[in-house]
Amino acid sequence: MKKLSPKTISRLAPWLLTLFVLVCWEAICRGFSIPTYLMPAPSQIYTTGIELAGPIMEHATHTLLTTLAGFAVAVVVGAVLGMIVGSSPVIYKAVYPMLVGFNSVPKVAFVPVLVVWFGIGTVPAILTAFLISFFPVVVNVAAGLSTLEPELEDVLRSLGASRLDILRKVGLPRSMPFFFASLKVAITLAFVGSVMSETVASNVGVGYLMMSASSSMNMPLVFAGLIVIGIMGVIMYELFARLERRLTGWANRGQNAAH
Amino acid sequence: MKKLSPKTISRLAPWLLTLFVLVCWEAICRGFSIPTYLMPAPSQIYTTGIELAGPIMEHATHTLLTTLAGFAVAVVVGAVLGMIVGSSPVIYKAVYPMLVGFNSVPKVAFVPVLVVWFGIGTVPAILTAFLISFFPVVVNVAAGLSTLEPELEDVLRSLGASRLDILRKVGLPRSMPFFFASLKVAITLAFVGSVMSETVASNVGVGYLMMSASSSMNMPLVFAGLIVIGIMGVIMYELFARLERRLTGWANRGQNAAH
Amino acid sequence: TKLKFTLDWRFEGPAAPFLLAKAKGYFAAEGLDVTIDAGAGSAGAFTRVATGAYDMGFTDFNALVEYDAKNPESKLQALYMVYNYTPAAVVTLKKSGITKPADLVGKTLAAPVFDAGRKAFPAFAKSNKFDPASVKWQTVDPAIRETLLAKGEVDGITGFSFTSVLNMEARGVKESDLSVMLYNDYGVELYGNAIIASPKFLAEKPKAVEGFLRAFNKALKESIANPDEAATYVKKQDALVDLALETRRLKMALNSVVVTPEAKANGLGSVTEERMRKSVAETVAAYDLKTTPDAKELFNPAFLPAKAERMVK
Amino acid sequence: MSFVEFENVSLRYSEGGPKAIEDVSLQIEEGEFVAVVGPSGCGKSTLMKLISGLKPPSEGYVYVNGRQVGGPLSIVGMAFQAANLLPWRTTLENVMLPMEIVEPYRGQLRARRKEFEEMAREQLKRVGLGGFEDKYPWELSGGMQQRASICRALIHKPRLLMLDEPFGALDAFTREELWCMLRDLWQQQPFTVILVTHDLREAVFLADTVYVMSKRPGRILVKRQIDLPRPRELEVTYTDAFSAHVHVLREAIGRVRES
Amino acid sequence: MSFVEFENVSLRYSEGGPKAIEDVSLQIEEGEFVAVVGPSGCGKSTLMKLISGLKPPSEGYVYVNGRQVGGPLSIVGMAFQAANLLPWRTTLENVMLPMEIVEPYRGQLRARRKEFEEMAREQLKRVGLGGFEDKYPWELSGGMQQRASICRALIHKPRLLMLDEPFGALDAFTREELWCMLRDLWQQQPFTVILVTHDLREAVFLADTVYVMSKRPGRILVKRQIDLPRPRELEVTYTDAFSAHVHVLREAIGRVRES
Ligand SMILES: Nc1ncnc2c1ncn2[C@@H]1O[C@H](COP(=O)(O)OP(=O)(O)OP(=O)(O)O)[C@@H](O)[C@H]1O
Ligand SMILES: Nc1ncnc2c1ncn2[C@@H]1O[C@H](COP(=O)(O)OP(=O)(O)OP(=O)(O)O)[C@@H](O)[C@H]1O
Ligand SMILES: [Mg+2]
Ligand SMILES: [Mg+2]
Repeated sequence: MKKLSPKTISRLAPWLLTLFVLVCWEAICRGFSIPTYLMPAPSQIYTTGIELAGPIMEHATHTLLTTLAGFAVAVVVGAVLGMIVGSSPVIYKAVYPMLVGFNSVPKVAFVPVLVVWFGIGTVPAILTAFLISFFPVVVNVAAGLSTLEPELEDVLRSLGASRLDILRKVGLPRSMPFFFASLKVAITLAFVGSVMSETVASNVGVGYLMMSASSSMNMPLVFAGLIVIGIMGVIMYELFARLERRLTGWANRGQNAAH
Repeated sequence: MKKLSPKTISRLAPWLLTLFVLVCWEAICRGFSIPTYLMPAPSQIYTTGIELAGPIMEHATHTLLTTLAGFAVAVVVGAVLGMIVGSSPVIYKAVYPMLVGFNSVPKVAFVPVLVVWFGIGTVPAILTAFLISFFPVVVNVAAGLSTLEPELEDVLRSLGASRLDILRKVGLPRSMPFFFASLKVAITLAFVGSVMSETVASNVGVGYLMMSASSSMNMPLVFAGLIVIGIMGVIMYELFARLERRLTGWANRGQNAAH
Repeated sequence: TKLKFTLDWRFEGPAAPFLLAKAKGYFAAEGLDVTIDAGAGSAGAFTRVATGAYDMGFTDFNALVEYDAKNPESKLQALYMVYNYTPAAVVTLKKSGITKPADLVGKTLAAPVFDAGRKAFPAFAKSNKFDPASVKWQTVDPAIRETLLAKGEVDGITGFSFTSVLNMEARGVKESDLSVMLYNDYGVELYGNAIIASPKFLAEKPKAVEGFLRAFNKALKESIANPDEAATYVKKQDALVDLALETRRLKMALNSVVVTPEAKANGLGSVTEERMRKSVAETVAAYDLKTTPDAKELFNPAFLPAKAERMVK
Repeated sequence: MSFVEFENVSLRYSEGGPKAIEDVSLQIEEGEFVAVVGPSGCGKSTLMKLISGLKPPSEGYVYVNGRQVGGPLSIVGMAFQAANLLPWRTTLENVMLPMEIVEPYRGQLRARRKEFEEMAREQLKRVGLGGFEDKYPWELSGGMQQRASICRALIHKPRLLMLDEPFGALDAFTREELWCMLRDLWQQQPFTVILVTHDLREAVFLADTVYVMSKRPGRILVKRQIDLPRPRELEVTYTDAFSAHVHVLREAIGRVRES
Repeated sequence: MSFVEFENVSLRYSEGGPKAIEDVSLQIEEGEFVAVVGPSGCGKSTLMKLISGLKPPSEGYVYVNGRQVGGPLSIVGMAFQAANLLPWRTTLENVMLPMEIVEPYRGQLRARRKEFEEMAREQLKRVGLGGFEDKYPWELSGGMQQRASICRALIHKPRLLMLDEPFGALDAFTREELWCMLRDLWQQQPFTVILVTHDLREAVFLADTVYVMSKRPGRILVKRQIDLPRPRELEVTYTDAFSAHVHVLREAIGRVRES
């Protein structure tokens, strides 16, 4: 048998782990004969998923677009707010408690209000995805900026750079590792938000699908929905991870070096 | 009129902002005469809150304890997982997609399963709080570790330090700003998780209170519940902020300097 | 005329008449361009109409009573009583020995706090002469109440009869092993779901409302005559539903709460003044409301199609 | 008024803390080449920060170019004691930084980027870094980083050039090469230079005026005019006049340290 | 076998990249004081990393203490070219770091902390940093940071001391004081020292053997024994024998640079 190179290992690792988890799950479901209505086995989910692939994909596409829209708004708003909060201690002090308070509140509570204003469907879902996912971005961007080494800032200050310049040339690049870390959290939350909103107020989307499946007792379909969301989440993550590798290679230099 | 010192301003700022938001909210509710069952005005919420202060506090205490328990588990598990993930590129590659996938899924979907396994009440709520809030900790701790400057690592490596030593003496202190940023997100999510679980299956807690209030169309009480959660979130945040200031003062040195 | 309509719940069997009316163009024939959206519970649907976000909706009549009692100046009215009986029921396992209401004393029931059956339970208890406080409640999400019953963790549940029975079957409990106590079979006079309209729409577009009800009535009668066909319109709307299951659900709903003796006598959609008063009084007592709304304010029969059109066998 | 003027300037880094420099008064004319020497920790870098406006004085006044210094000025080019290269930029990008900030280059950057980059490459080649333009700072040796940082201070032809121990990490030959480079630049088109150094030969070879600072808290003890004729060749360092200057300064510092 | 032995060692920082050092072979005996000089960027720091095990050689073998170097060794004390003090630790805590890592100190730390701290304070005082124990690194001047880093390299009495341009940021007098300190330490109880420097007087004054390295890729060109009698006083720097050594080395480097 050939020995695998470290590169191959790290390429295979996620697949192996996924396989392992699926096998465990299947084994548990069968071993303890867990009833389908509680937790279907992966094989059942797979069968259902294949059978209803068409409609699932349709709903999934809708959810994906909704999520991305909400996420995009969240990233922009979050980054801007994070910059404002992170670059001024007074604003930091003023805004943070309010933001934390707001984010401790389950966003589902606002969905009915949003529905009344915007009708059911896409807009509330986008807004929910946005509301739920912008906070991690704010927190991390602000943390990145406020832990900026003053030495690096001084390099720009000594050139007479404006605050905006400093932000653009040092603050933001320095905060990139923080920012990307927050994207990983934010995209998962955006999915949670849009799905949640769809379960409450929509005729389409994976959230609707799951609710409708669960009210007709089709648990494998519910879980198929969950898994489709999970897969979409992973794909989005993979995209960011690539972007991250390009943009923050400098910060991860220790990892790549052959030591 | 005396001029306010910057210190006083930054102490007053959060209160002023809160006041401002409340006033706007009240004004909007009255100005557009938004019906109570949609969005009650702060004054109404206040009246209801005072009236029912006793039971609200009882429920809130319960929720707080549940949340803290789940949050504590999340911080520990998240930090450990983050360390593992952050210090080994292979594990990083293997585990991340799975984690992201799992976290894109609304945790409400698992509450029924948890309820069936652990019975109704506190345990599922704690678990939900945990499940929903550990991910940001993992992501940020891992990001902190993987962006560690190799130069600092080398200082310890040159002394023949073990990987664990390096983690303890450089990795963790260096990741503190990341860690604290994630705590802010995690605590808010923990509240969301426990409240959500309480709305699904519990006879106590703010989640239950809100459900029962909304079923009897007592929207001011629902919002009182939301606000109590928000306040608890802020208090928790304030505690971490203090801890953070003590532990990561070095990273924020630029902010404190008198420039 | 554009008309936004909200259901109380998802696209399921009982929504068939609405979907049929739209698909077959009955609404269009009345000059209406109707959008039908799924709901996430009666309360939510109710708020949507109350706030004017939706023009008309299909919601629990008792919620209207409660709302009107708390907001006396509201002009919200029910126009067509689709469910002549409330679908609320207590469901227990036969093997637990609970077969009549009195057996419930000292037992634990599971239901969400907003469940119509739970809210109206005092009325049920009163009609059957036991103390409503003698049962213990376990608050749960709709999604798991049947699971808890099937696992024997609670003694009974309240819920809509057709939903709970089907849910129990999916959990491996046959209908024959269940005892289902439909409230109206045990002396409760409550009405079920009605079509309501927002005050603004009612005032501005009375013709549209009338047309809507006419089209709906036609569709409902067709559904009663041929539920199997009607259910296919649900499948058309949402490809993911299980047609057989929804057909059964529709049939159960029609048989148990739509085509009741009273409906057979007086026609679909209508109410009797006598029962209406009792029903409102029951609701007020059960929900512990401070004021009793005027029954005439709550239900407006003026827009109903002619009685002859509403008669069923 | 002179180009740079200090009036009884003192600085404390923290309120109530010890003075880093005390009661410093000095005048520097436009086009003058000034060197500052003194024992380690005496406040030389602090003096630089005051002139460049990175720190406001605790007492006294600092004037540059006829105006009181209220913040960083864009006529300054500064090479810090630590190279402080931005780790996410290549060497060339680091050197280009001032072009992106300082007018008139900034406004012309889009149109004339190629040309400016050529200037930067030229400058890098002159300090012996040809071929390293696309390396990241951590791929450079210590001395190379220092040289890159000198290029960054020079590239935008600042009217006031400040160099804080710029040649400390270089071998004697490279160092002398860079002396000559700096001398030639200055000779071609005089600008004001303030050079902090520990190498007295360097100070005497390059400067018109050498200031000797006392131990902490730093005061100006000696101001010595270097009257060697310009342009100076490296051979001048072997003359007696040169040695005499070095000797006097050495004596002065020796006295300072003993006091 | 010698204490440190290189066998035809080459190092490439990246696969397929240029060699940083090439075909270096050398032997260093236990207790020998070695100095390495060479032009900036020639690979001196790289050599240090190879000896301390921070980097594995691309070709050839490195032996220390009779064993092939497979990773960092705990008998080493290293002062890096950049001070690399940990910003979250005070100066004293930074100096104490090796005590927390290296046996036997580590095991005794709990019992004898007071005593060890006293040692660290003592050492700090000896380099002129008395009174700065509780300052954070960014509150120290460049030269002070460098001195603290020297203390950190010395504190655990390593068998192999590696100093990478340790005195570069110090004025002549402080520098000479530290030469004497180092000399005395070494004289009392000889240990092996490898010193990288650009100051040839420093090399000749302190070392037994001076290696001259070539331009990139670094090779060893000259190995010169310094046969000045021990113990050496500062006066020796004024002798002709001393000047002769310095002169020869200077010539050698001059040739290196031109080649
Ligand atoms: N950010 C700071 N906070 C507090 N104290 C500081 C700070 N920077 C410098 N100091 C103190 O001010 C004094 C002067 O420091 P400075 O960096 O100006 O010295 P220097 O003359 O440049 O020394 P060197 O030659 O070692 O670079 C020192 O005692 C130092 O401890
Ligand atoms: N981490 C790295 N990645 C890639 N190349 C590197 C790295 N570190 C150093 N180099 C390259 O290796 C060569 C030698 O560097 P090294 O730091 O050993 O020089 P040095 O002799 O210490 O120079 P100096 O006197 O300026 O400190 C340089 O050409 C440098 O560009
Ligand atoms: Mg300095
Ligand atoms: Mg070096």
